[in-house]
Amino acid sequence: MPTYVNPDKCDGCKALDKPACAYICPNDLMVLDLAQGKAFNQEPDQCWECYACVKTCPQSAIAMRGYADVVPLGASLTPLRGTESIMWTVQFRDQRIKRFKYPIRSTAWGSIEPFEGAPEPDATSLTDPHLCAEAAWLGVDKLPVPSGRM
Amino acid sequence: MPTYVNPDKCDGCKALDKPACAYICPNDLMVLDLAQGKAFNQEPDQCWECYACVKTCPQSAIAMRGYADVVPLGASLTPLRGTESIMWTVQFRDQRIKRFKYPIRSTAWGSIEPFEGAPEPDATSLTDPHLCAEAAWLGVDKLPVPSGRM
Amino acid sequence: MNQPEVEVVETDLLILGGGMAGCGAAFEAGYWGKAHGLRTTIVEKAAVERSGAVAMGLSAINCYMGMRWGENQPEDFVRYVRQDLMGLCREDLVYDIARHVDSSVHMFEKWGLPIFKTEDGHYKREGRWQIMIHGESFKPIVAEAAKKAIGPENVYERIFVSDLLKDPTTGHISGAIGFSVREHKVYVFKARAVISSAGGATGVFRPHAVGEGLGRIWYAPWNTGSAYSLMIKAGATMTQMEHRLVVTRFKDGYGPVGMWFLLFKGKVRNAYGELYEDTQVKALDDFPPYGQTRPIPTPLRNHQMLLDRAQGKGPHYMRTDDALQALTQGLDPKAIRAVESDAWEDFLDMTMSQALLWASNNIDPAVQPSELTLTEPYLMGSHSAATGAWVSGPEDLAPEGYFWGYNRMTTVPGLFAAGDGVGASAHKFSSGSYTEGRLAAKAAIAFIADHPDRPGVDGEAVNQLVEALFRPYRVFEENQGSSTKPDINPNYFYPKQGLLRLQKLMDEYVAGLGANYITNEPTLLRGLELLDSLKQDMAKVAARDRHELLRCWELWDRIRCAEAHTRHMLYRKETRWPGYYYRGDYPRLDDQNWKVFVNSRYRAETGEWDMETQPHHSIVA
Amino acid sequence: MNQPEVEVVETDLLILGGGMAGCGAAFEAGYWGKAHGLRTTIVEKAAVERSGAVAMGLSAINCYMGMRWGENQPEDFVRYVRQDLMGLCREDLVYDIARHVDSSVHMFEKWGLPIFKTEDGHYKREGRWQIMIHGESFKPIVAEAAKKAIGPENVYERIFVSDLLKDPTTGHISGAIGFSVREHKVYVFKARAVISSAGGATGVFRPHAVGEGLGRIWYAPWNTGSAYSLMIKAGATMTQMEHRLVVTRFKDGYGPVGMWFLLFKGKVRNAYGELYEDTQVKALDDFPPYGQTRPIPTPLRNHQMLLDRAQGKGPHYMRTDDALQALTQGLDPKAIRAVESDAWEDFLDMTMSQALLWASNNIDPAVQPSELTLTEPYLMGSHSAATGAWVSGPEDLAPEGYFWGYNRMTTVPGLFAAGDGVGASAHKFSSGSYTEGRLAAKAAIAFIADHPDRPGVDGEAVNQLVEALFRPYRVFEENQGSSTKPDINPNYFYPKQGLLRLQKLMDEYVAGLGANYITNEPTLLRGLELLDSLKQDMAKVAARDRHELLRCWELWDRIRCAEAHTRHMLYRKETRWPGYYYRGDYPRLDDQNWKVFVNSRYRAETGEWDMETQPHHSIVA
Ligand SMILES: Cc1cc2c(cc1C)N(S(=O)(=O)O)[C@@H]1C(=O)NC(=O)N=C1N2C[C@H](O)[C@H](O)[C@H](O)COP(=O)(O)OP(=O)(O)OC[C@H]1O[C@@H](n2cnc3c(N)ncnc32)[C@H](O)[C@@H]1O
Ligand SMILES: Cc1cc2c(cc1C)N(S(=O)(=O)O)[C@@H]1C(=O)NC(=O)N=C1N2C[C@H](O)[C@H](O)[C@H](O)COP(=O)(O)OP(=O)(O)OC[C@H]1O[C@@H](n2cnc3c(N)ncnc32)[C@H](O)[C@@H]1O
Ligand SMILES: Nc1ncnc2c1ncn2[C@@H]1O[C@H](COP(=O)(O)O)[C@@H](O)[C@H]1O
Ligand SMILES: Nc1ncnc2c1ncn2[C@@H]1O[C@H](COP(=O)(O)O)[C@@H](O)[C@H]1O
Ligand SMILES: Nc1ncnc2c1ncn2[C@@H]1O[C@H](COP(=O)(O)O)[C@@H](O)[C@H]1O
Ligand code: SF4
Ligand code: SF4
Ligand code: SF4
Ligand code: SF4
Ligand code: NA
Repeated sequence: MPTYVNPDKCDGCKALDKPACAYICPNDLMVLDLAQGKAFNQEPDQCWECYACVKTCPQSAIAMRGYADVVPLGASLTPLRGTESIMWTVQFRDQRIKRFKYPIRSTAWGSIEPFEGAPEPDATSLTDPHLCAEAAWLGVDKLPVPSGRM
Repeated sequence: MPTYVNPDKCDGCKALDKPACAYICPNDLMVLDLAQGKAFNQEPDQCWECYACVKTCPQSAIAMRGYADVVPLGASLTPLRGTESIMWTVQFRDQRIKRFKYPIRSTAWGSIEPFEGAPEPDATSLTDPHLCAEAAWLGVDKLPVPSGRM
Repeated sequence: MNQPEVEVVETDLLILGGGMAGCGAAFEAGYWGKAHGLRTTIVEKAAVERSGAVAMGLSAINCYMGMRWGENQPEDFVRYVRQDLMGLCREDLVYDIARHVDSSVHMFEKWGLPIFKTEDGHYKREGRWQIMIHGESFKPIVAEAAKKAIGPENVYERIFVSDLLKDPTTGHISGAIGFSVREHKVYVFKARAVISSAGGATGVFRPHAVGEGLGRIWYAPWNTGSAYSLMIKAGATMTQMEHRLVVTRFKDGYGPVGMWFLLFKGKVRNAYGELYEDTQVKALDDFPPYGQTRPIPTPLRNHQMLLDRAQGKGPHYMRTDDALQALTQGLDPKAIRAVESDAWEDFLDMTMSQALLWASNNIDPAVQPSELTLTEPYLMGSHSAATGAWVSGPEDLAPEGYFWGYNRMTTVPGLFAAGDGVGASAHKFSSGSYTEGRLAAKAAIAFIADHPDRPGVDGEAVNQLVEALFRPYRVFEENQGSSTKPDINPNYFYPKQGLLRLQKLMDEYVAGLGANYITNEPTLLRGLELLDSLKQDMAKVAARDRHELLRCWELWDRIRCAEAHTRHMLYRKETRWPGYYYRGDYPRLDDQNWKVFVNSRYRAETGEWDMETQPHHSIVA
Repeated sequence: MNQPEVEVVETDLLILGGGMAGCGAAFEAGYWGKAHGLRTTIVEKAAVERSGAVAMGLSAINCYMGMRWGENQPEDFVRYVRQDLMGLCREDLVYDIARHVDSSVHMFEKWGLPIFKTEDGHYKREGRWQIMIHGESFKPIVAEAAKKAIGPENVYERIFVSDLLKDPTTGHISGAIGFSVREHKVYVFKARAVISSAGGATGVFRPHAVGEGLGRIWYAPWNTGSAYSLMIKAGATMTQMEHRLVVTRFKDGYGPVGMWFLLFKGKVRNAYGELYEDTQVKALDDFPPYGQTRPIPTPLRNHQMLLDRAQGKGPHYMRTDDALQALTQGLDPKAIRAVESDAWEDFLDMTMSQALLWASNNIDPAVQPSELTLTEPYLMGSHSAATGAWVSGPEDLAPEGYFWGYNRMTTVPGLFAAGDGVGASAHKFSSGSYTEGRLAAKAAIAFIADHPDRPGVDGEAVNQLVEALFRPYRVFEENQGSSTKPDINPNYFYPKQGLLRLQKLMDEYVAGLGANYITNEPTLLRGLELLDSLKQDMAKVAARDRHELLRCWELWDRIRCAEAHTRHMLYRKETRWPGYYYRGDYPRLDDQNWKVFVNSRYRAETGEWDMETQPHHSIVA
């Protein structure tokens, strides 16, 4: 179910260096057609419908069209992703509509401090089996070993 | 194993109305690229490798390349069709070569007189089971019917 | 889109498709028609010189009695065909082909087709019914005769026929409509009788190949089932549309096996050197009485191979090495070279890709065996398969109920069928198809003679058809702006995309090779649902150019054939042809209830299909 | 072609692939490395924010013990995994994941990943090992932590790593080379230790879809097996490369089944309403003792479905209708709506196409069941499958012979593996892969600390690699003049064409879905021959642009994986995992001789593969 780009909406990310869709696509599919100044999927048969580009496009210009070899025409599935939640609109071939909303993140974007509260590592612990701050994170007192060992 | 056209040989059939390859292809595949003045296969995945275009091209400009999804590269199979016989050159991937020559027609092209020697048909025989001049062509005296009938 | 030019052609007999049957029909109609001052017209989507299944050439004529040398009689042939079809064939039709076919072959030879001879001047036989030819130019020769017979001005090429026309009052056939594949133009052919000889259907099922290799199938990719689709839409009764063909072929190149089996006495061994005929001999007992007689019917041979494969014993190899070594044992180099030349000619005359595949894999058939496999299903009526129209038999042979006035006339007055178009009568091959064209043409001329009034053509119906024909251009024009890239568009799809959709659903739900040829009622019903949504979506098929417009209508042909095939399979509640397909829910053959023909009739007005059975009558003991 | 720019990057620890394992490694290396003043670098072919198998999101974390609530202990997990793998796994590695994985999951929650909770504040379980998440942003969250841990300036994106570099004297790993997918540029990374976390391999086998649908597979199409290919070329010993994954999935959309089975207690019924667990219960007896314990191992569940299908009882349906009706029985509309929302979220979080497919077919899962099928095979080490590198276990757990100095180090000094890259240790999933990245990183930092001298990089070897990297451009440039149309050329082929060639041969000869997952020795040997000719022809692979150049090298990855897979299958003379693949010639499991690991080592100098077995040791009763 490959992506396609609505020419009326895509503004080529205003000719910035990295169009958002091209930046994000894990499979190197979205590219800017320099002549048109608009993006397109350069290899639709490798699209995984991961929706990464759809979710990220600032113009909501990208949509998904079911794979022609297997998907009947006429339905659509459209995400609207905010900072805390995502809303999906499912439109069936017979025009029924369903909407769903799900949380996506419970903290602010950019707020992670990976080693906050972790003790300073010392050289001797490099060879023991404990990972970073595991005493705090694991939730049990002792790193288990199989019964019969240690 | 679709056809491809050698740009050094194809002369676009000298811009005549009907390029020989486009005229003959049973699947409407060979077309002239008007800009280049040369032919190409417009839908290789529907080529049956019937060799009709290859045999007919006055410039021997068309060859066959094995289907990429199944045929290792490097071999070739080349016909040279005359009025009475055809010669095939088989070149293996490992460069071995075999040649074969076969008759194709025992009479002159254009020489067929379909009804030569056939009697004038009369209206009454339109409803009997005999076909055109069958008395002469069938090789047996009587048109058979199953034993037990007539 | 501009309005297309419309050319009206008035003729008497219209032949749809100038393949083997069409050329036979032209020849015969030329003969009988001239005497009655009748015009015969061929309309062909390609160039008759190289159109149809024989475009590549053939290395054998697989239907020849040799009555003049007392080799075979038509009765023998009926018994053979009946056995190969597991009991069910229209024996009147088969007999009729057999008693006439030799005359066609003798003419071919006179016209210039080189036929192998034995020392005593007989045709060299490959098998009991098969003779060997140098058949590279088989089609051009036959085409030359056909064109001369009706006059080259009556041959209309590069026109795709899309629909038949009927007299709105009488229901008699009155012509056909099609569009040019070269110009922006529609042709309306007005005729007094029509022969549907537009060939069988390939491409209905997913083939083995992927990507670029899709065109490399056994039967011609340009045979899109027009012969059937045209007749179905016109309301003709069809028979045995469930009786597909699946054949053993050299893997990937799809080279035929007949010569290797019959002439070269090749053996097929599995990966462990065993003969599957031996390892799976027991399986024949499940299909009495057909498993017990010889030759083993084609579907049962397939069945044995499939069982062997399921037991992990594949792949299977045609032991070309053993066969050629046995044949050349003790021969001098020149004689060895002659055998080698024959071996290669079998493919160089008709399936050249197999030869290229050998070369590409460094395979010398005298040294290395070649892998075999089973094909995807085809719908055809001229090989070991019998889909097609339910037609009248010849008056002097047809049992009660099989005759309604004109040989090879369908249930629609004035509409005749031949070759792959005629059902329940298999093993015609090139020569039999040609002969059947002749039989149909003679009868059609008789029909015309009996019906002096020209049937009417409904102008409004024609206008609607013209409108529909070019709709795919409009779909493209009106919607191309919805996407920055033409090939992914929410409002249309290309015919290639639709074709893959069709092939995939047929493969998975209607017992294609990917389903190991297995299906059952729930699966077939799901197949019909998916076909239905595809048919709805066909309102959105788009064409960018005339070539693609052709593909749109070819796809429609295939969809119609697919639906007929599926409905017939659903109706026949038994497994009559294991190895062609299995009804998982009815795994056995059931002569008690199902030794009957399954017939269907499509009602264009409602989109419904009437299904019924017709009794099987024997004329040969 | 211009000479590419070459940029040299000096780092200490190099992480190849910023997926789940790579992000875990970055986090852990950031922690231990900073203390030692060491630089850690990720090189990633895409954008870490949305790269790898979790790019779409996930709706569950499938590996979580819940030790803090006493839900499971690592020992239980080892028993479960061992059973699911039909007896064979590296129990030290599995145990190690299990005892650490909870800490990773707890961090995810703290960072912002929303996890479903029960009323008493525990994570809501889908199944014994699985917890439910709102995982749309799982990867961006994990990526944020990884980038912060090592510093964003150490994240190199859009660079495809093609080869590892080794110190020519010591054989220690010394870095990696790759090319930019955005500029005409090569990167040479010099490093003191490297972690191969570049993911499993999809696209090695022909998938169900055709044409445009090729990308719709279950596991990520951009996982091309680099993790394996890089290690194979570097001479690392690989294990269980025969142990593919084939899983039940919702047909065509490839939606996972876990939630439906485990949480919603969905039942799979065949076309006749029967449970295949019941109809095929006898089949479990053929694989003792693994068929007797519960849960039924994944391959045996597949096996039962395949048998049912072969008996004509397909298709199989997940009875979402029954499941949802049972779950919502007697609930108020709001509660019903919540169940519906969960049902859809399972796919909207991770396999959106399944939801689009429902919509396109007008399927409401509460009303209609959905068809299931089995996937094409994947090579991966984190689901119910265990291909990957043979690595050292942790010192405190590894039995004799399973430890050589550093946890998760391969047999090449300085080269570590994680996630899909590590073999014989399955069911890690997202959380376990992340955790394994952490384990590998800590050990790699220890390795670096123990080996203060920078390993050398062979300049000549680098030059040759640079030369090779861009060869596909030259092939295109030098040969494009041989044809009037670029896509059919006798002197080159495109990577897409080569990919289809690979997928077809693997499907047919190496037990793909088209072969019903059956193979045998002669078939595998033919597969190797065909792989060999493909490898030769890869000298003729052509690229028109950088995107296509990427595809050329991804294809090489897949070819290497295909070869390893085939050689391993050939070596293991039993059928241990029916339903994953069948050796037709050894149809039974053979614990007597084959309850051992099959290991391989590729010798780049000669192109030969050394095969051997390693004993299986248990650490858990
Ligand atoms: C493809 C093929 C076929 C054969 C074989 C090998 C191979 C590789 N083998 S072996 O395997 O057994 O070896 C044979 C063999 O050796 N010996 C033999 O006698 N017959 C063999 N066949 C079978 C015969 O060829 C076959 O039985 C006859 O050709 C059938 O004759 P007919 O029914 O007329 O079909 P056709 O394909 O020839 O002609 C159809 C024509 O219709 C045209 N057409 C189609 N749709 C049309 C439309 N909509 N509008 C206008 N025109 C429209 C076509 O262009 C064509 O001209
Ligand atoms: C695709 C998918 C995956 C899962 C699921 C459903 C679906 C639809 N399911 S359920 O079905 O069970 O439902 C899971 C689930 O619900 N819960 C769960 O915990 N895990 C599931 N997985 C499995 C996990 O995702 C999986 O176990 C881990 O992601 C494995 O981690 P890792 O081994 O790190 O692989 P990766 O794909 O995340 O990362 C690989 C990275 O390498 C990059 N890369 C690859 N080659 C490279 C090269 N040559 N050069 C540079 N970079 C180069 C990739 O871009 C990527 O970033
Ligand atoms: N194994 C076989 N036994 C008997 N007849 C065969 C066999 N294989 C092919 N034929 C016949 O040989 C002819 C050509 O077959 P094929 O090459 O399969 O199209 C047809 O008449 C087939 O029915
Ligand atoms: N792709 C197309 N879309 C719409 N109309 C077409 C297309 N191709 C051909 N036509 C119609 O055919 C007419 C003649 O085409 P041509 O013969 O190619 O000049 C055009 O003027 C159009 O009306
Ligand atoms: N039928 C089943 N029985 C037990 N566990 C299952 C079943 N189906 C899936 N699982 C497990 O559920 C999780 C998700 O599986 P899947 O959705 O198939 O990827 C994995 O841990 C699987 O092993
Ligand atoms: S992200 Fe959206 S607006 Fe930007 S280039 Fe892509 S499609 Fe156009
Ligand atoms: S949906 Fe995913 S794979 Fe497809 S183009 Fe967008 S980002 Fe790429
Ligand atoms: S027939 Fe030959 S010369 Fe003529 S256009 Fe075709 S390829 Fe060119
Ligand atoms: S080989 Fe035959 S099908 Fe292919 S392009 Fe030439 S004429 Fe057409
Ligand atoms: Na199959």
